[in-house]
Amino acid sequence: MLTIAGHTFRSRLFLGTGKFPSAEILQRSIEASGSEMITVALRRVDLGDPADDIMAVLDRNKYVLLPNTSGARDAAEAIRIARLARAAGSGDWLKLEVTPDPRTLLPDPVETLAAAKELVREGFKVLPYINADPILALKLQDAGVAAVMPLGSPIGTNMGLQTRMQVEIIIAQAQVPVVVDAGLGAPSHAAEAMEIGADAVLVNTAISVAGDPVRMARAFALAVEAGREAYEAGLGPQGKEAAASSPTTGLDFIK
Amino acid sequence: MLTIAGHTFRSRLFLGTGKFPSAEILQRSIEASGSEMITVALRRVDLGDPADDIMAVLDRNKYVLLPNTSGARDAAEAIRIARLARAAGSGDWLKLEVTPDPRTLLPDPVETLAAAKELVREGFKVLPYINADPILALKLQDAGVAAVMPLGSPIGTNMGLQTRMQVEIIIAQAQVPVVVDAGLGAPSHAAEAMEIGADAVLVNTAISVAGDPVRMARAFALAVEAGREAYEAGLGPQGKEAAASSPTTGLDFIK
Amino acid sequence: MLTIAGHTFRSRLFLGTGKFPSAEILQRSIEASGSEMITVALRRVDLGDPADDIMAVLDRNKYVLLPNTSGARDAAEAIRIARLARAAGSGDWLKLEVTPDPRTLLPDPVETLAAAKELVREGFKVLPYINADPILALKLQDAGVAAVMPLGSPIGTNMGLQTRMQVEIIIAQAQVPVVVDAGLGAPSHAAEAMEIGADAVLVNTAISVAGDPVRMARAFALAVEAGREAYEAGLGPQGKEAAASSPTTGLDFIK
Amino acid sequence: MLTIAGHTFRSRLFLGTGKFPSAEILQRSIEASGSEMITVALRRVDLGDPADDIMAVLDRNKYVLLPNTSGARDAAEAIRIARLARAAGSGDWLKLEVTPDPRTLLPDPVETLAAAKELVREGFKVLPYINADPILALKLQDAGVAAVMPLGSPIGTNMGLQTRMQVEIIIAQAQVPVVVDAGLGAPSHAAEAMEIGADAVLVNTAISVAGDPVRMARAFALAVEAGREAYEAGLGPQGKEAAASSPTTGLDFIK
Amino acid sequence: MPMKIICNGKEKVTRPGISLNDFIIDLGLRPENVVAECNGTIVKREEYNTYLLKDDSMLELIRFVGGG
Amino acid sequence: MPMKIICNGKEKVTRPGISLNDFIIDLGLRPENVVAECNGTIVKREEYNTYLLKDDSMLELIRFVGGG
Amino acid sequence: MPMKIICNGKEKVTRPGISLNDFIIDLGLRPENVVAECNGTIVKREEYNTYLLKDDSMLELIRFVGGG
Amino acid sequence: MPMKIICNGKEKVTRPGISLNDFIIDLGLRPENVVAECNGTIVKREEYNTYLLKDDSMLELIRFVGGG
Repeated sequence: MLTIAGHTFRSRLFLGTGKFPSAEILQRSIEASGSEMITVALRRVDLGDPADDIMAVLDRNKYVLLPNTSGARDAAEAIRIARLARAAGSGDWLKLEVTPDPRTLLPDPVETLAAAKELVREGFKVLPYINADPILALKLQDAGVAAVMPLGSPIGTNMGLQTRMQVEIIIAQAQVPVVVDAGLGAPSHAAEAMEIGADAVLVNTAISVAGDPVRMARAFALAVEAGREAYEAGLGPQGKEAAASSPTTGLDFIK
Repeated sequence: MLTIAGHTFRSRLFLGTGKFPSAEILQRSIEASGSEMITVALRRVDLGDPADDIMAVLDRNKYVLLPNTSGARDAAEAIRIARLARAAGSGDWLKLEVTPDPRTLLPDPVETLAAAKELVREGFKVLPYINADPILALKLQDAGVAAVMPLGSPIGTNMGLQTRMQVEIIIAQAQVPVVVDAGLGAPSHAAEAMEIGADAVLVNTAISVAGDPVRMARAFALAVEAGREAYEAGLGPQGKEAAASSPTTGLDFIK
Repeated sequence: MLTIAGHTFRSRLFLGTGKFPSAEILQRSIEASGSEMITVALRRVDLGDPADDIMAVLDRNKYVLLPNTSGARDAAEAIRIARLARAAGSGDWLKLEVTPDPRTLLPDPVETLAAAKELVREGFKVLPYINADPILALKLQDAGVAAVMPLGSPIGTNMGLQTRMQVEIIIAQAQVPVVVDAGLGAPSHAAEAMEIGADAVLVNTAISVAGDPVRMARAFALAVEAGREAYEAGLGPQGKEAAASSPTTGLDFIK
Repeated sequence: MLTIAGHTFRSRLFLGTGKFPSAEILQRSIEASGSEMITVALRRVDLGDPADDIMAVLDRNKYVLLPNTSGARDAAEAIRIARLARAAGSGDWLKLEVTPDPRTLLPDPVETLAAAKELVREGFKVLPYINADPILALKLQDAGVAAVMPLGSPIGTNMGLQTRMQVEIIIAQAQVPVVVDAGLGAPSHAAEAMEIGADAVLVNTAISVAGDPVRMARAFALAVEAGREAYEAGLGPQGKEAAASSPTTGLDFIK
Repeated sequence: MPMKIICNGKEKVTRPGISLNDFIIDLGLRPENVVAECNGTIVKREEYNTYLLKDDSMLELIRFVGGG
Repeated sequence: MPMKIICNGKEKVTRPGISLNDFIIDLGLRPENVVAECNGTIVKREEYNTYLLKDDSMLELIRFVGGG
Repeated sequence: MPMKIICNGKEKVTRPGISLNDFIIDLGLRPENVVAECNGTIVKREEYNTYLLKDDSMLELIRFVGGG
Repeated sequence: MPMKIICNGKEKVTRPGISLNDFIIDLGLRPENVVAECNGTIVKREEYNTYLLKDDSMLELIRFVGGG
């Protein structure tokens, strides 16, 4: 089973909660996903619409809440959001996101590392969202993060594991869990990430914008389990030469 | 649910039975796969080893037996094997394989079409193994086959859905079920085939040569269900532009 | 140098002449491409616009004219067009195309083989356009075609060498030249086809619809030469492990 | 034409000089490549073999010498090597490489940025070798580097442009030239990088380990020109739908 | 006379000496689901009842929303 | 009196006993760039001058165009 | 005197007038899992008991094996 | 009596008061193709002639080699 910062998870699918059509569909999608790690964002209360409240749908006993620092453009902003999240009662878990460029929402390696060092010092369980950069992953590991979260492709693109080769290197070197985050747009993408040895995947857009988010959540749950099972069972070798699946002997009767 | 030639299948994973380490592992793999369509080959009895008997492990009430014509190099040989298979009591189902070249085990489009026409005439439910050739698929459909089985990549290579673009065209045009056969080497490959709308997949080598065939059979079962579920739920669109999964408003407090 | 049916070509880029913005741009594109094999189609004269005449721009002494049978939906139509082409004075060269489905313009393997046999009998130098089907390629070779022309992807899609794995098999087995036709949408696609050992490529859409067809023709000419040169020079091996390009010794001074 | 730090280059192919079979083959390969930017490394003189001397084969009037900091594991080591290189008379050009991990030879984003800032301050024309990290590329640009050099795949792997999607983002945002470095293993890879708008490519292993380095150098030169020409000419659009290259009218005579 | 608070960038008028807890409830929010930052300092939830707002206090009320 | 020819699906009126060659030229075409099929049979180019069209002849005039 | 059968390419000696069913059983096989082709003709399973092998019969015994 | 230099990690014996330039030439190297670091400080090439080596000097001689 997957263990991160001493906490054990039965499901290797982490779920983001953005962009769902309704709170009710979000709730049913979470259940269908079987996820035990749910990300949320922190935002100013909209005084014009105080009713809307995600905490109503999140059963804190069933899920670990993983607040993100989305919106932070540098280490200082990320640290401030992290402290507010903890004060809001989400515990010590934190998905560290530092994305200075709204066009790409890609992470800043330098600011992310700086923020990670401070937040680890303050006792957070830090899961940084990073580019698929093996050296940065090692530096964050040395800084004491709970896991690393390399991207498959840019957030919301559904382009899948474009960074496969680099992610394979990160996995081969990591002593902390590797969670592939961002861009996984189909169950096959999630299965692929798990087959190469990722410890978990985080999915949001592919599920929340699907025609039927609840069924898509279930589809990803199945695919993540399939990919992990295949990784543990051991995939057969690839080759360019065909190899018969039926016996090549005992055919004399048609010769 | 999947219906082929009037028969309904709960599972969309078809399983080949070649190259398993033992009859016991084969039997447990079949169960783990949940498959209801099991392929077998026809061979001369080895008088030196009469004991070995696959029919002992196949519960004919649980599975449809799909004998293949593996070994046939032309239509005449395929037809002869088909008739022997029916005489052997496997019923009318037939996986038509005509592979003149043992180096590639790739199918012969002309001989396959000729054999299909005759076997349909004789009342077989013909599932022809073909290259990913959309025009040939249409001709076989017109000839009355029960389904078409385009290859993902050459038999036993585990190279996956190399023919994706052509298979997508076959699926878009087909009035009969499309079963992707050969080369699917990982659950993610099977999920991908199902996500683009394949009706089923046939897997053998990837499971039988896996480190743990029983677990790999289960992994493929999960992946096939995941891919189908995603196809029915409706995958979100792919794009090159990043799109935030967290709200882009309500951030003024850090600005 | 490339030899097909006894004729030697300095350039391994064959050029299609469809969809160019003007006769003048076509003429300059042909020159920029350095191509010596130019395809044309056969159509009814438009009595309303008798002026338009491609033969005015084609110097028959510089190029081999390769009429295609585009529009043919079966062997009979292809054979009729072939005979008209020869009567029109294009010589014995023929690009055999049999595409029954206007939606995909994909070739019919059975009708193509039947037409090839007859046209070879009638003394044509037949270059059949086919799906990337290695067995069909062998059958056409046995039927006496001058070369085989497997597709990279459907006509006009610019999707490149989607069929790479199958084309590699065709090349490994072929005794006749292999010309990759259709779908090559960028010079890199053409270079890739040549690097894996294709004898030539045929390009039309990618050049005629380019922003600047003349420069694009030159770009493809350079890429085809690059790919062939690389094939003959011998590409280095691929690997997943990094290997330093600078010496790993002599560094003690910074240690 | 390409201009970097005020210097204009006719060739967009930069050449590394490591691992060539002999000084003579290196010299002929440089000529065949047409390259005007040649990388070298700095190493302790081997007192046991004082003869070996690369400067003998490099005509300083024809090429810009681009010393790299290969071997440096942090900013301090890179800066020391840079100063030695300048003292050695190579001028102000510098390929900044900081690779702490000999297993992957992948660059360190934090140390690379730190070294770049100092070396820019000291008047070097810095070309940093980086992971395909768009945010890091922007930070280096702000730091005043002359160009950015994102990797295609790890050094020496010949795996090509695995990072295509990220490199496209870097190119779309960069105000400085983008030179794709590392992993380009075939001319088609180099052409692809140029087609998406890279300003230049740096190649070493693919040429030096080729069967015939001199011809491979020429092949890359052709491919780089082809890719650039295509980029400037404007590639046609890709699509999944086939589009005829021959006229779809004037066929009534066979109908 | 009434007191002025800048809450989430908007001016709000309330009664003098109101506790943070009551102010949040007056806004129709559940205190346990809101985190408050007053004049740049985070206020611990257990202090909402005893923390009294002052005139011109700059108050930020933050909460969790769906995000990835 | 004039003669009627069906050329490329259209009815054309011309003078009786006209040669295929003259008919093609009258259409503003170059005979050497056109291939002719009359009543389903290909006419060799060297016979254009001697081949005389008859009333109600079904004539197809084909030529090369740009194609891939 | 004994009778000679060519079974699956090998010469087998057995008793004259033996039924196909008994012959298969003598080989240690289950008749219901074997399909027989005698002198190029398939023998229906329900006829195994009544079908008598003759001297020099060319017999092929086929069965299902694992295959993909 | 002779003088000891540590050059590129190896002990070298040479004559007292030798210039860096002569020392490099004695090693069979071309001074213009070598960069020298003596006791951690880079020596400018134009100073090779006037720069005199001392006993126990730590000398590093570096040069360009093929690299990517």
